[in-house]
Order: sequence, then C-alpha cells, then structure tokens
Amino acid sequence: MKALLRGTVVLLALALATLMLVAVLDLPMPTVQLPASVAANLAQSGVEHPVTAVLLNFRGYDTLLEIAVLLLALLGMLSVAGPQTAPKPALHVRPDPVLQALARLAVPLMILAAGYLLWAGAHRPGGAFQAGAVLAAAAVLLNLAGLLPAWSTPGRLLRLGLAGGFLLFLAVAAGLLVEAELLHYPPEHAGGLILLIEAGLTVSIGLILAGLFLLFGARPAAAAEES
Amino acid sequence: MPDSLFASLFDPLPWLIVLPLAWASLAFLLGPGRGGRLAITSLALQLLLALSLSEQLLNEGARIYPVGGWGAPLGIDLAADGLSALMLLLTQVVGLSLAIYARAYFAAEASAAATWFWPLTGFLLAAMNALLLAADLFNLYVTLELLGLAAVGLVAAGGGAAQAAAALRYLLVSLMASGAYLLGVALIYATYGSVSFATLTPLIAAQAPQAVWLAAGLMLLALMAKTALFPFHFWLPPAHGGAPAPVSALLSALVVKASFYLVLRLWLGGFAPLGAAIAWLPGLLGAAAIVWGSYQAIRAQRLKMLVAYSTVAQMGYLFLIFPLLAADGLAFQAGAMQAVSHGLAKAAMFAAAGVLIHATGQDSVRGLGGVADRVPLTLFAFALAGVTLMGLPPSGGFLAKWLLIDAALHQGQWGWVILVIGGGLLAAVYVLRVLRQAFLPAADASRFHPVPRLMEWVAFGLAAASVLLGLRGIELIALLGVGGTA
Amino acid sequence: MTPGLIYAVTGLLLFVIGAAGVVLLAHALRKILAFNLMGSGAFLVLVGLAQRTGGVDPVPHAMVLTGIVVAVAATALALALVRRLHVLQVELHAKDASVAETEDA
Amino acid sequence: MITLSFDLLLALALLWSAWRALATPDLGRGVVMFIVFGLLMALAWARLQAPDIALAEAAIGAGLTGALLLDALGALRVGGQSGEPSAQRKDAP
Repeated sequence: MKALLRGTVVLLALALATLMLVAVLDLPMPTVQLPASVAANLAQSGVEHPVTAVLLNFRGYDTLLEIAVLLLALLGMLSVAGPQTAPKPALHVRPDPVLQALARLAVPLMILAAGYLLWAGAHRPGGAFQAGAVLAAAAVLLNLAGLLPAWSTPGRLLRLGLAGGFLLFLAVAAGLLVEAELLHYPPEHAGGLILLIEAGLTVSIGLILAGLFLLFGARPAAAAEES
Repeated sequence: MPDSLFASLFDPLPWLIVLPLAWASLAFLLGPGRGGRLAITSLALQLLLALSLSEQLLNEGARIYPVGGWGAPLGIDLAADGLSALMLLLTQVVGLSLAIYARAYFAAEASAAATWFWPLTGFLLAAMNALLLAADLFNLYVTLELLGLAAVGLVAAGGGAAQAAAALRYLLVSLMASGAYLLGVALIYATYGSVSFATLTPLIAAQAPQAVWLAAGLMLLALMAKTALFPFHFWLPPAHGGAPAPVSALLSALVVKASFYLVLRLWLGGFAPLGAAIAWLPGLLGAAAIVWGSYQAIRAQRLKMLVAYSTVAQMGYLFLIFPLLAADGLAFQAGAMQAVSHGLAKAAMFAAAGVLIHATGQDSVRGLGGVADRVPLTLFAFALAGVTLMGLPPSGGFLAKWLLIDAALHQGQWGWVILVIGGGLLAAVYVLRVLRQAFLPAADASRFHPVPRLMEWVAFGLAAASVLLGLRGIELIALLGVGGTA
Repeated sequence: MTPGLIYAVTGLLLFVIGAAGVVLLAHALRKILAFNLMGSGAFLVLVGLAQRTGGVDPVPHAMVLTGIVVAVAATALALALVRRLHVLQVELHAKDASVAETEDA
Repeated sequence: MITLSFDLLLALALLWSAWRALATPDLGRGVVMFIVFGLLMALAWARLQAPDIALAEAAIGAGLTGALLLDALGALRVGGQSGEPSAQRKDAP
C-alpha cells in the first residue's frame, strides 16, 4: 500500500514536471508589458527604485496584507505556546566568549546597516524588509551570544512595537480615504509617506522576525528538567 | 465616482477590509483575552457597511475599486458584484453572531483558547472580506495565506495534542495548496504579463496555451483541497471537530466557503473557456463527498465529529453545480444559495453543539439523553438547522436544492436529481439520530451544567435565519443578479 | 538559453521535488523543508519566466519579496506546532510511563 | 559562454542541495543542506538581477529560517527520542 502510494506520487510528479516543461518551453510573448508601465509611472510613485515603487505604491495593498500575515504568524505561535510557558533560556548555557565579542562588534554595525538599507530603499536595492531582516538577525545573534534573553508573553510595550508598524501603515492607508481611494498617495507626498511607513515597518518587521525566533516559550518542560 | 465632499471617506467598500484589520491588531494590543467588546461593536458596524454596499450595488450595479488609484494591471483592483455582496453579508452576520456567542462561551468555559481568540478572529474575518472583494490573482494568494494561518492558529489555540496534530495537518495541506496556487499564478503571469481578473478574462478567452491549462488545473485543485472537497477532505473533521465550538462554527460556516467562492469566481470568470471540458470532475467528486461525508456522519460517535462530517457532505452539493452551469443561471443561484444557507445552518449547528456539550459535559452522541428537557431551545435550533441541511421547505437549503433540481431537469441530467434527494435523506438520518438520543431519558439527571441563555439564543437565531432565508429568495436572487455573473 | 529560462526550469523541478516530498516524507520537519523547496521553486518560476527573454521585471521581484516573508511566517508557525506537539507527546509518554510504574508496584 | 555554464552549474547545485536536504538520512544534515540551498538561491537571485530578493533570501530564507529549523531540531532532540512527531501520526486519545 505504502509502496503503491509512493509509486503513484512519483509518477504523478514526473508527469507534472514533463507537462510543465513542455508548456513552458513554448510560451508566447506576454501581451501586457508591466515593466513598461512601472517605468512610465515611476516618477509619480515617490521613489526611484522600481521594486520599492511596486512594493509600497503600485501593489502596496499586497504589502499591507503581508505584514498582517507576519503579525498573524506571531499571534499563532503565541496562541500555540500558551500564556503560561516559561521563557526559553539562551541557546548556549555558557555563552562562547568569542561569539560574545563578535556580537558586541557586529550588532552596532548591523543596526547601522539596517538604517542604511531603509534609507537606500528609495533609490536602490534595499528597504524595510531587508532592513528589518538585518535587525532581526542582530537580535538572534545577541540571543545566541547570551546577551539578549528570550521573550516570554510580550508586554504592552513590546506588543506596541510588534503591531505598531502595521497599524501605522493601516492608518496612513485609511487616512488617505479622506481625499481618494485606499492607499492613493498624492504624488507630492508619496515619497515622505512611503519613508514614514517603511521606517515603522522596519522596526516592526525586525521585532516580529526576531520574535519568531525569540518568542518561543515551548521549550519542552521535560527537557528543561533534564538539562 | 465620488460627487460630494468626503464621499471617498464614507465608501463602505474599503472599510470592510480596514475595519477588521484595525480591530484585530487593536485586540492584540489590548492583550490576552481582551477585545471581545471591541470586536462585537466593530462587527455590528461591518454588518451595516455590508448592507450599505449591497444597497449601492442594487442601485448602481457592480463596482471596481482601484486601490492606490492606479487601476489594473499596474495596481490592484477590488471588485464587488452580487455574489461578493451576498457572501459579505453572510460573513458579517455569522461573524457578529458568533462573536456574541464566543463572549458568553469563553466566560462560561475557562479555556486557554480564549487568550488570543479575538485578534485571530479579527484577522480571519479581515481575510474573508479581502478575499471576497479581491480581483487580482496574486492579491488572492496573500488573502488565502492570511485566511489559512488565522484558521490554523484558531484550531491550535490552547488545545492539546489532538488539536496541535490537526492544526499541523491542516497547515501543511493549506501550505501545499497555496504553493500549487502560486505556481499557477506564476504560469499565468508568464503567459499574459498580468494577474488582474479584468485584464486576464478577455486574454484567456482569446488564446490559452497549454501553460494556462496547467495553471488552471493547479489553482482549481489547490482551491478544492482548501475547500476539503472529497478526496481532500481528510484534514477537515479533526480540525473542525476538535476546535472550541465558536471556532468550529467560524471554520465550517465561512472559511471553507471562501475557497469554494474562488473556484466559482474563477470558473465563471477567467477560466470559463477551460471549465466546460472538465466540469464533470468537480460534480463527481461532489457526489462522492455527499455519500462519504453523510456515511461518516451517520456513524460518528462524537457530536462535533458528526457535524464536521456533515460539512464534508454539504460541501459536496456546492460542487454539483459545475456540470450544470448554464446561461439560465439556475445552477449558479443554487450554489450561492447553498453556500449561504449552509453557512448559517452550520454556524447554528456548531453553536448548538457547543451548548449541548457544555450542558452534558461530554462530546458524545450517546451522552445526549435528557437534553430535550434541559436545553429545549438549543435542541430546537439544532433541529431547525437540520431542516436546512435536509432541504425541507421553506428553508434556504430547500430553495438551493430546488434550484439545483430545476437546473438538472432543464438539461435532462436525471442522475443529479436522485443524488440531491438521496443526500437529503442521508442528512435526515444523522440529524434524527441526534434528536432521538436527545429525547431519551437522561442517565443521570444531576450532571447537567447550566448554560448562558445568550448562547442558546444565538444558536436559535442563526438556525431560524437559515430556515427563513428561503422566504427571502427573490430578494437574494435579485442581489445575485448584480454584475451579470448569473 | 537565457538565465531566466534556466532558473525557471530549475524552479519547476524544485517545485515538483518539494511537492512529492510534502506528500511522501514522514517526519514533520522534512515536510516543512519540502514545503519551503516548493515555495522557492514557485518563486523561481515567477521571476525566471517573466525574464525569459532577458530584461528585468520589478513586479515579480516585489511579489517574491512578499512571498518569502509569507513563507517564513508559515514556517515559523509550522515549527511552533511541531514543537508543541512534541512537548505534549513527551508529557503523554511520561504520564503513561508513571502510570505503568505505579501499576507494577 | 562562461556565464551560461555558471548558470547551469548553479542550477544543478540547487537541485542537488534540495535533493540532499530531503533525502539525507540524518535530519541535522538535511537542515544544513537546506541552509546551503538558501544561500545558493541568493546567488541565483543575483544572477536574475534581483538584488532585493537576494538580500532578503540570504537574511530570511537561509538565515532566519535556518536558525528556526536548527532551534526546532535541537528542541525535538532534547525532548527524547521516543516522541519524534510526525504529521501522519494519528491523534492522541
């Protein structure tokens, strides 16, 4: 039975792969040319980097919902872990002094790099996601070095930090309804509003991504007793 | 177009998405266990917004809303027509009722699930509304992920090993389906250079290379898996049957409907030129779902498992419409009516099951003896919801089946008629099984726990709505007609 | 052959490997790895095919950035569930064992 | 010509590391192969002229996901060998 299932799945996978390869190799040219309209509207978007323009202006609504997904994943983890679990001890019981020295050196640089990425996003590759990811990486490194304790159930301030970026984004999106559609930036203010949103998002994305790692209280109870 | 000052501010459409997102994150800020009152107030407002949008659509016809002001294909459009309005109304009605129910439920039943229930529910309902208004394939991917993660979080919240295992299985199925859906989107974007419905529909009708067929297949299969259509139903009973009652009700009434809605939307819209060739497949799977789901419901030992398997069966009816879709719009109307009436009835049934389980202190069909004396209103609600599931007049379920039989007769496809009637009889068997147990004398009269009256009344209200829906058929079908999908 | 097409084909194969892995592999952690491979495959197809004639298309770039964040969110939630399940099962085993011991004594 | 062979080589390396991540008997090695896969993906994004994605993939796809996986693996191993969770296991009673 098990072997039959295996065989069927492998055959199906091979068939799907063949079909897709054949289909992909004779695709016609796409009818709609979005890169051209991105370029044509870039001047009105408030930023010069096309990916940032798509991410925060042309398809900013996707990004708004995506931050909600991120916040939701954290919420899901909180609800799975339950409120009563103890915070997890730092991964290494005796932190490595080399790692500590490295972390002390690297973390300020990483925070600087995050600031640079945030600012650079308007003109060249970079932006809130990359900046937030670097901040999260800094937090993980600090935790591994034993310099930053893991979190338990987040307090009010931390919750504000986690949800703040999303709420700011949502408030800007809804505030624009006074004049026009949801998320319809006036071209003259688009650059400033996008930078404001990205700044908020950098902090929240950094905290949430770090939280995905640090906020896990469900260290096995049995394991904690053993070690 | 907005003609007066602030007209764009009072447009109900964007607020249906913004408001639940806002209260969900505010409920998170308020902290564990908080946010119930905020949720109920906001949901009442959302119901008004949905009503106002429906009225707008009836007066002015279907709408396109360009988020960001760019318009498709560069920007993302939202779209609202009769079908989305009807589903939005269902979502807000069920959401509001279950929010009221949940507040009483969590007050009566100290449960760890209450900790993050409100923000998770807020995001779930925001995802529902965003999905029902979406008109962009990639935007739909994001809303599907939002919906899926919220649902998984709710299943797992505060539960034990069984719930965690059910949630994990649900998550893996949901993620795999999302992956297949995303690959479909990638193939579509490669072929046409756009992901917006409005742009794609004429392009697919004009020319559909093999890649588009594959994409359509991947996306429809993914959505059927998310709808728990047989044989992808295996994740549903443990997830819906194991969660706390308000969560089960939300998932069975709304979440599985969302992916069905998308199948219908894609089938009637962009993929219409491709659908006709394979319409027998969903019909056949739907038939199998009716038989298998009913059989399992008839055999179930636990009350909530019975109700969950009944969902598997009832989702089958929704897919019977695909081989019958025709210009007369009968099958389309049948599908929409079935989605709405099952949504109300199943919310009522899970709400009633929650009351019965709380009252008897156990989740078993056999343990129901004596509940007819103790919680007669709830039992009546369960029976009324059963009337809708069986398809007896004047319920919404009756109207849906009537339309379906009418559509089948118009096309001379007799087989489906027998299936619809037979499915109703099978539903009668499992509903009557519960009622019969309930009227048996209690084994031990002292073991009943008191139940908040509010919970009973919510279950009754939802059940009554599902039955009375049939009397409002003309209005509902008029609303469905907006936008010309019918 | 453009790089776009090469990576799109790679993406298709990755997707199929990942999909088969999610279905066939037994361990939950492997399933999560396989799901991530599936996702990466779909991302490569999205960007690769859009750039199959050369040139750069920023729209799929933005979509994939969104997708990567969604994928890590889903992965974190899945891992949380696996760990929770593990803790509960270990507790369950411990309880079974202690019950067995008292019965023996 | 050189770039073409580089692309083909990278494509093969991606497929190989993906395969090893799933097929290596030792789960720990599988996770390490997955992190290698993530880094190779970042290279592929750079070749597709998508530096934004390359940055995000290296930091999130390989880095954070890798850290999460390693952490989870540690937690599962510490808790005892008996209870390896599998999604296919039936519900507890």
